[in-house]
Amino acid sequence: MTTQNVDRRSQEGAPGATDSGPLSLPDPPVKNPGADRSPGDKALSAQPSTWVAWAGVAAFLVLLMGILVSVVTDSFGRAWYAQWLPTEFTASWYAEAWTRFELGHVILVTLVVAISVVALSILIGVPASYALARRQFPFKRAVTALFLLPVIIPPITFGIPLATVMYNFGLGRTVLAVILVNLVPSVPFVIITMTPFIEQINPAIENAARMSGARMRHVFLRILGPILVPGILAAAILVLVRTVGMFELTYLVSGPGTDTLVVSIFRAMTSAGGSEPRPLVSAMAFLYTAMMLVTLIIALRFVNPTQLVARVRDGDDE
Amino acid sequence: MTTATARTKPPRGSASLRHRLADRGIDSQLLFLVPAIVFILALFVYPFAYGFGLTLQPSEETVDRWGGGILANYVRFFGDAFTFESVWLTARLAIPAALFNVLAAIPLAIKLKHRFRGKRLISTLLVLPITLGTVLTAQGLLIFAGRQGWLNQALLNLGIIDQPLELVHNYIGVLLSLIISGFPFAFLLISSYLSGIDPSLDRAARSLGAGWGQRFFRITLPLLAPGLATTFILTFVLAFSVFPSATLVGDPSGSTRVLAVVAYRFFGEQFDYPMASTVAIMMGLAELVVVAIVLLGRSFLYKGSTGGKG
Amino acid sequence: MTTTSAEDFDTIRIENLGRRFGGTTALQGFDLTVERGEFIALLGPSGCGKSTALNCLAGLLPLTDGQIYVGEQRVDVLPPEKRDFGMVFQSYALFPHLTVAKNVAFGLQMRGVSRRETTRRVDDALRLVRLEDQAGKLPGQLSGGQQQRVAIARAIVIEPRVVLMDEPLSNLDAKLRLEMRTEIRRLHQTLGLTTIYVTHDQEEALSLADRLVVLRAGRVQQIGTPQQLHDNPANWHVADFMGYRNLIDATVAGEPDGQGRVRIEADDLSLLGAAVNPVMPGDRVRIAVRPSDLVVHTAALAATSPVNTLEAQVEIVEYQGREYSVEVRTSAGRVLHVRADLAPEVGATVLLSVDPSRALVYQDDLDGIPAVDPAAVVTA
Amino acid sequence: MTTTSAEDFDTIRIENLGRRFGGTTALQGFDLTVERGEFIALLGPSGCGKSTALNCLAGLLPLTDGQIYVGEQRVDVLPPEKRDFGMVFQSYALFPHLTVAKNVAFGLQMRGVSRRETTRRVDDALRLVRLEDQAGKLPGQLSGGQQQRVAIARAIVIEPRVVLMDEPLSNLDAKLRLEMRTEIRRLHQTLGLTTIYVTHDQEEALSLADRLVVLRAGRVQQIGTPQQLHDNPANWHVADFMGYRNLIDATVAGEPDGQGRVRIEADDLSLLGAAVNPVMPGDRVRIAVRPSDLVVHTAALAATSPVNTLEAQVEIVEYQGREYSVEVRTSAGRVLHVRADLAPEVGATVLLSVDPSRALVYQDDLDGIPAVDPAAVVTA
Amino acid sequence: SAPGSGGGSEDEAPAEDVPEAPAEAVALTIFDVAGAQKELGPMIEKWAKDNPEIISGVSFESGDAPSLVGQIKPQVDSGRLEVDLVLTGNDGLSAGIGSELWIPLIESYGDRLGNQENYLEAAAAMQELASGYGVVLSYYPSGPLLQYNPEKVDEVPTTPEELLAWAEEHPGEFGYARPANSGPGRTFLMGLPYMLGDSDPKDPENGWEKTWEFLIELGTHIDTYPSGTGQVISNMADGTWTMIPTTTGWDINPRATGQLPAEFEAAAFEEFTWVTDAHYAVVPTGQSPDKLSAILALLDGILAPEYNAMAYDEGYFYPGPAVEGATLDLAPESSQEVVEEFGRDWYDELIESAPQETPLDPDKMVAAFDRWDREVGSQG
Ligand SMILES: Nc1ncnc2c1ncn2[C@@H]1O[C@H](COP(=O)(O)OP(=O)(O)OP(=O)(O)O)[C@@H](O)[C@H]1O
Ligand SMILES: Nc1ncnc2c1ncn2[C@@H]1O[C@H](COP(=O)(O)OP(=O)(O)OP(=O)(O)O)[C@@H](O)[C@H]1O
Ligand SMILES: [Mg+2]
Ligand SMILES: [Mg+2]
Repeated sequence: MTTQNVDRRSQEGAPGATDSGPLSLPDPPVKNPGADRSPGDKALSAQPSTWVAWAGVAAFLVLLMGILVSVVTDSFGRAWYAQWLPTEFTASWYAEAWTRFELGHVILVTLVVAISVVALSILIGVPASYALARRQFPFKRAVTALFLLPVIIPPITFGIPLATVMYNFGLGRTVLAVILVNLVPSVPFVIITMTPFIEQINPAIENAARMSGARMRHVFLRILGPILVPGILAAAILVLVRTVGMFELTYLVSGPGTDTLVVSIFRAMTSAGGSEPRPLVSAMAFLYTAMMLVTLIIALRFVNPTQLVARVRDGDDE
Repeated sequence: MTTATARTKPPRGSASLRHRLADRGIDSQLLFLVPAIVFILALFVYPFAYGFGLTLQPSEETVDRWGGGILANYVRFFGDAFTFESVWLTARLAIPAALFNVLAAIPLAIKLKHRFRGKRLISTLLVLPITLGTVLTAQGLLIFAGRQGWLNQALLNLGIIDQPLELVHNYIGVLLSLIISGFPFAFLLISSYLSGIDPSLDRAARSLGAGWGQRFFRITLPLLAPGLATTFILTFVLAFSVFPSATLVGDPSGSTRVLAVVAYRFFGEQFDYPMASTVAIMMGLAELVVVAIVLLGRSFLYKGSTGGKG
Repeated sequence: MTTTSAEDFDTIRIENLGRRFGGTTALQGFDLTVERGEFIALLGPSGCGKSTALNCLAGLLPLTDGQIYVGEQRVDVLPPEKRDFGMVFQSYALFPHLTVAKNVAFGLQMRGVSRRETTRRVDDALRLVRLEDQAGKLPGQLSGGQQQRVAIARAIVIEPRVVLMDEPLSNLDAKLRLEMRTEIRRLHQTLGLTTIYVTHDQEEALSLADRLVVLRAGRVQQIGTPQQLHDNPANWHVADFMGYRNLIDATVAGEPDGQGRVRIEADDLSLLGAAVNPVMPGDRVRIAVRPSDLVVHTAALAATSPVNTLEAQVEIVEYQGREYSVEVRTSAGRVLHVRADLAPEVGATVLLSVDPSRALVYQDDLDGIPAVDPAAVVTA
Repeated sequence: MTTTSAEDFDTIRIENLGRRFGGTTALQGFDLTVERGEFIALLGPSGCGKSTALNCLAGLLPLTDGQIYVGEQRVDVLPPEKRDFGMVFQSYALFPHLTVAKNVAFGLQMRGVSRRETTRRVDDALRLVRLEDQAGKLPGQLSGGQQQRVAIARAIVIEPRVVLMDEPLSNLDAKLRLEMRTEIRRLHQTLGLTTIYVTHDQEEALSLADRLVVLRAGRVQQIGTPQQLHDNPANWHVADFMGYRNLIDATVAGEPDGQGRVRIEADDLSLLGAAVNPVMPGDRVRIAVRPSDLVVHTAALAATSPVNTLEAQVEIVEYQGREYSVEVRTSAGRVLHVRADLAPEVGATVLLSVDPSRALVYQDDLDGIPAVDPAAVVTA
Repeated sequence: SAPGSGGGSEDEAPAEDVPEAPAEAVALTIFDVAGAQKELGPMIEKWAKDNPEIISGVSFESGDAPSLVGQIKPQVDSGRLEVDLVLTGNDGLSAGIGSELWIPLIESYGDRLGNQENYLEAAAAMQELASGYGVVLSYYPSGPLLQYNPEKVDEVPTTPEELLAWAEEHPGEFGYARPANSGPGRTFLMGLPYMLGDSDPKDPENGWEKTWEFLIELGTHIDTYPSGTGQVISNMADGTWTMIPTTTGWDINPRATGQLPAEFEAAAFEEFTWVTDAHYAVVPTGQSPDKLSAILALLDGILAPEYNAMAYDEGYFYPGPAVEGATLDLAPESSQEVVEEFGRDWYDELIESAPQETPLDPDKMVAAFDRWDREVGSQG
């Protein structure tokens, strides 16, 4: 390369044209970040719009970290008044939370509920999204709208009568009830996210399987299932996160022994006559976040969350 | 082959009944829908109808005070300024929050479409808040952004401000909480809509002489718009039913007395279930109005294929 | 590889097959009898109903009309997986999560073939399509031509009664297309398959098929051997599609002679042609002539005084390897396509002659099928 | 339509253009000078770097090496939107939310052309591509060929200095492809455009271009007129790509004679060929022969005792309209492709002869570029 | 825990059907919606331990008063009780009465609760409010008192007017929680009419002119009204606020647990009336006779001084016990230490000297809250 070239590249270059063109190869790692810039464009880091965007990101992250760190600090602190840090550090809040609220059991319940909800909503939702994605049938629009409503209607609107119905059937305060109410928004959620995902899969693949002699069951288990795995995982994670975090509905039907973690925390925060000490709540809140984080980190190893809407090969990701 | 009389307009074909049913979309694959439909009817439609029935059984006190017979709850909802004001209070929170989340996510999603070092880290950090949960967010905001929190202390010590910023227990607190919980969601959705747009369109526009602004406003934005509308609706729905954070970091007596809080008070403090149901249903309705307006607007947009690689 | 299951029938009878989508008729009155071992090509422009016909045969689309028999068995009442047909899709439709070998093995597994037998037959099939080395790869790691061959192996390994192929080569590049064409022909012959093949490329159809079925707007226009179609298209639509690029509107100027020759005239020409349909003087007709049947006589050669000629000016000359493709314009502004062995000069006036038997004269619109609006038939 | 902006340069000079993606070199040492008004085709197999070259020219990909000059102006430092090049994309890349007219108008609006002028030029351009009637439709409502023409109109309406086209016809069906080819040629000539055209279809390249550039694995193999490339490929790769389907490995058996003729031998044959590269007796060489240069002599005709012959058995006969494509196998199992005017019988033994000047003899691997792994270049 | 016999409020077990003691020891699920577990839990557990033949075990669950009806009503309606005993304040008590959820314990089984004879005067007054449904288990005079940071407050207000003046001087440094969600908040609310000399301190709608005026005025110096006492404590702890209204228990307990600095001081208004508070036990209708008998035994048992003295706890409900003779020296060691260290020596004297009043009727309370929400809270 001539010196001229070096000069030129130090002056310009920009994003754009990062795409692999018609080739769907995964892009190799970029050694030189400027190498994918079109001539005449500024480096990504030199664009004013970049600075604005990054400043926003920085503010967001500062807020985020501040929130996280302050809760963690609080949860390990004792007698934190108007100083920068608590006067005393202790892990006793965790111990107290653990025994007082039987968190071991609560977490177990939370996991059981979350996993059951995920599994059931996938089992019920995916076949339905298949039918919606592939078939034209009478009243399809009505059915689609019906599936959309529970996601759009605020949980509190249908949660109260739903809880009453649960109690009427003698299901109050059972794990089953907690699972069922959480399915109400989860099944439609799976349907809504999986339908476009299935639509993007070439129907010829199913046809090919049928032409090879596969019955519908085999088409589903051996062909569609595996192909849908990324989409199902993405949907599953979001359902998992929503279920673990779902307070409004769970609270209405759960009771001691069937509370999920978030409800336990809420009870601790709002129990009448005041509330539990703040660090205790902080400790529980942090346990909750830690649990979610671990789940999410494990999950992100397997799925790309941007596959939520479109099944896109994120070629730009390394 | 049957020769039953044809009632439909196009002449009935001569193929076997199975084919003719299949042609109308009726075949065994429809069974896939059955579990989901049964489920929705039992656990959503039935309770919902029950709740709606409740709204038509107003408490005596409500009928006495507001009149209107079986519609007394509705009369009260619209007649009681204190209650009705909540519609506005809720909208005032939810619409800006959803708008902000969508608008802020656009440039970031675009920036993060490019490749650069640390991209994965940043996207992960942006998505992180979905793990926080309302409680931790609220707790953290109170501690971190409170009058005496680290944020204010730092800013005071740095001399950037001379009065602590009022960031919690008010409108701003709830807005912040809604942004923290809603933004990652919007960011994820918009990112994936964006990657659905054929990158060669941008290149085509470049080759035709369009600068970045022109490309953004004339190509990317119009193609992204339907996705933005959907994202807006979804984050708006999340924000509209805000409840825990409105109580915890807001000013639930005043500026953040959102509909969910009002419904909950009728339910849990005044034990007026019919009225609680009414507020809840009106809340759903108000939300649907906004959703409908957005969807109507969306129907004017181009929403065909964006030529993505999907 | 044996072809046991292919033994159990003599013909496939397709009777009055029809398919409507809502208001539009995609296929109508399709009748065809296919002999075992035959190679049939369905040919026609985009949107003419080729894929519809194939999908109806496969059972992937419900029928509106008609029946299908394989031997004496009626198969249109069976679901696709029970018909025992193999199919190769335009987009290959390989299972992206399975290796090449597993893709090919899938159909055998569905049939409960034993493990050892499966391995053996998969190996055989992969050897046939020359992909032994790629058995362990995923489809995404293969080139287009290799994917295509996997798709073919997958379809034939189950030794189906019929192999259906929907434009299997249209996604390949020119050189590969040529190679794969030979491959398909070879497999068809080696395995004694019965093949129904959809294409819009007349050259492909001509070179592969024993018989061609030309479709237009959902109706069969002509069925015949490659020669028949190439030399004697049944109407001008078929002619157009079979490479008769020059379609000239004219009027019949005289009675046909004994050999069916008839003089036709237009503003700028007067030619003898072979009447395909019965014509009367004064009828509006359309003459179809292949570019290669229009012989170019440059000024120098005009001395040999060819007969049945017309005059035109050279407009565009394209090099085509051994010969030139020339576009000429007659005095009345009519554009004609011509082949020439030597490049005429652009702007030069040339004399074109045509053998009367190669200028086919058709009634203007015999079949009455309204022309298809091309914008309405763009398929996804 | 005037072509004012095209007036301001005489040549486009591409100097030592190179582009690497991470470790792989997609393009290297690409030198080319294009005259104004010339039609250049970049030709090569999939993955050879054609699109890379075009995108580098357009500015859509940054260069790793080299410079580009239009006249005396250096343009490689300009962003794409400032280069004033028009581009037609393989996937058309029409703006799906804009009508045909607005798609075409886009470039003019970007240039701040007045409203009236824009309308006028858009109308002109649409008339040129014969889409006046479709102006108000959205691209999704058009057929493939129509979309292609919109893409062309959009690229030329801005009267660019150069029009770049990336496999514009590869998504079209056979008949349409032929028509659009003529259209592109016509527009190029009518508007006096300078065109750089990417294709992997040699026939297309031959018929359209003034000069061809053949690429392989990122390097230029040969630049020349269609005739030069057709008749004298520089190496066997180019020959292979230009339709020399028969590539025979052999050994040089004697010294070249005065006309460059040399005898080469393999197990089953002994032929005279024309040495393209200097060869020595004993060298391993590769002979390239076009199917149409192998003349078939059936048993009956063998009496005419042709020279420079080899014997083979007919395996497959494909009808191709006027002629037959025949696959034969020599005694050593070598498969050769042959053209014949009359169909030989399958199984018959035939004598093939070739004019020594049409049997090109190449050094086995002169260029040393490793062959590209086909699996790595699968296109989306 | 098993459901009761049948269920519904009509078929209540007549007193004579309820045995003296359960046939075998029962396990009780106790639902605490008042935070009463802190001071009542240990004594219930101790009593159960001491009487294993009656109660085999107790488990607690907690919730908040507002959700009480929502949780219990479905259980009562469906006749499946998941909760055997509810610990509540006035609010939950009356909400349940309104929804007909409770067994009228005193009316039906008063004779089994002999220890009610020993109620302190104020506790007996509170028992009156229970309309025969609930049993007072613990009582405290509550407040309103003031708590402040002695480092920042030099002159402690002694009247509401002085408080107003102080708040005006220190805007944003005084505050209290929304009364509906906070014990100290509602005590402050209910205590004001006595101090301000309103016409009818028991009629918030018509008799509280001065109180409402005062609160609105005070509100102009208050930034926010948190929705729980917890946040009020945090605000004091981190220095956001420097003065709050409080109660005896809320003064002692947070300092004892380290939520507030031990140095914080409390003060009483010069002339004020205690607004007492109590925790009640209620039993949902539909309870089985067996369990009911155990519950009655339990309730009577923990009203004995040696058990009831455990209500001193960590000062949370100071003093706590509802019966005469339950003195501090009967309380556990740890309780005595806490009260010793964090209690105020002037409390006992003040409890003796200042008048005591019962809180508002629950429906009046709801009305007061509603008015506060509308007129005071919404201005925040
Ligand atoms: N699912 C469908 N719904 C409505 N119309 C359809 C459908 N599928 C096909 N058609 C219509 O039926 C006609 C025939 O379509 P078909 O796909 O069989 O054409 P084709 O000959 O295979 O064309 P191509 O060469 O483009 O694949 C077309 O006019 C098309 O518009
Ligand atoms: N973004 C990219 N990242 C990495 N390698 C790339 C990228 N784009 C192209 N390549 C590589 O560069 C080489 C040339 O690619 P190019 O797209 O120019 O081929 P092409 O000749 O246009 O092929 P086709 O006919 O398939 O379009 C290929 O080997 C390809 O793998
Ligand atoms: Mg088709
Ligand atoms: Mg390319």
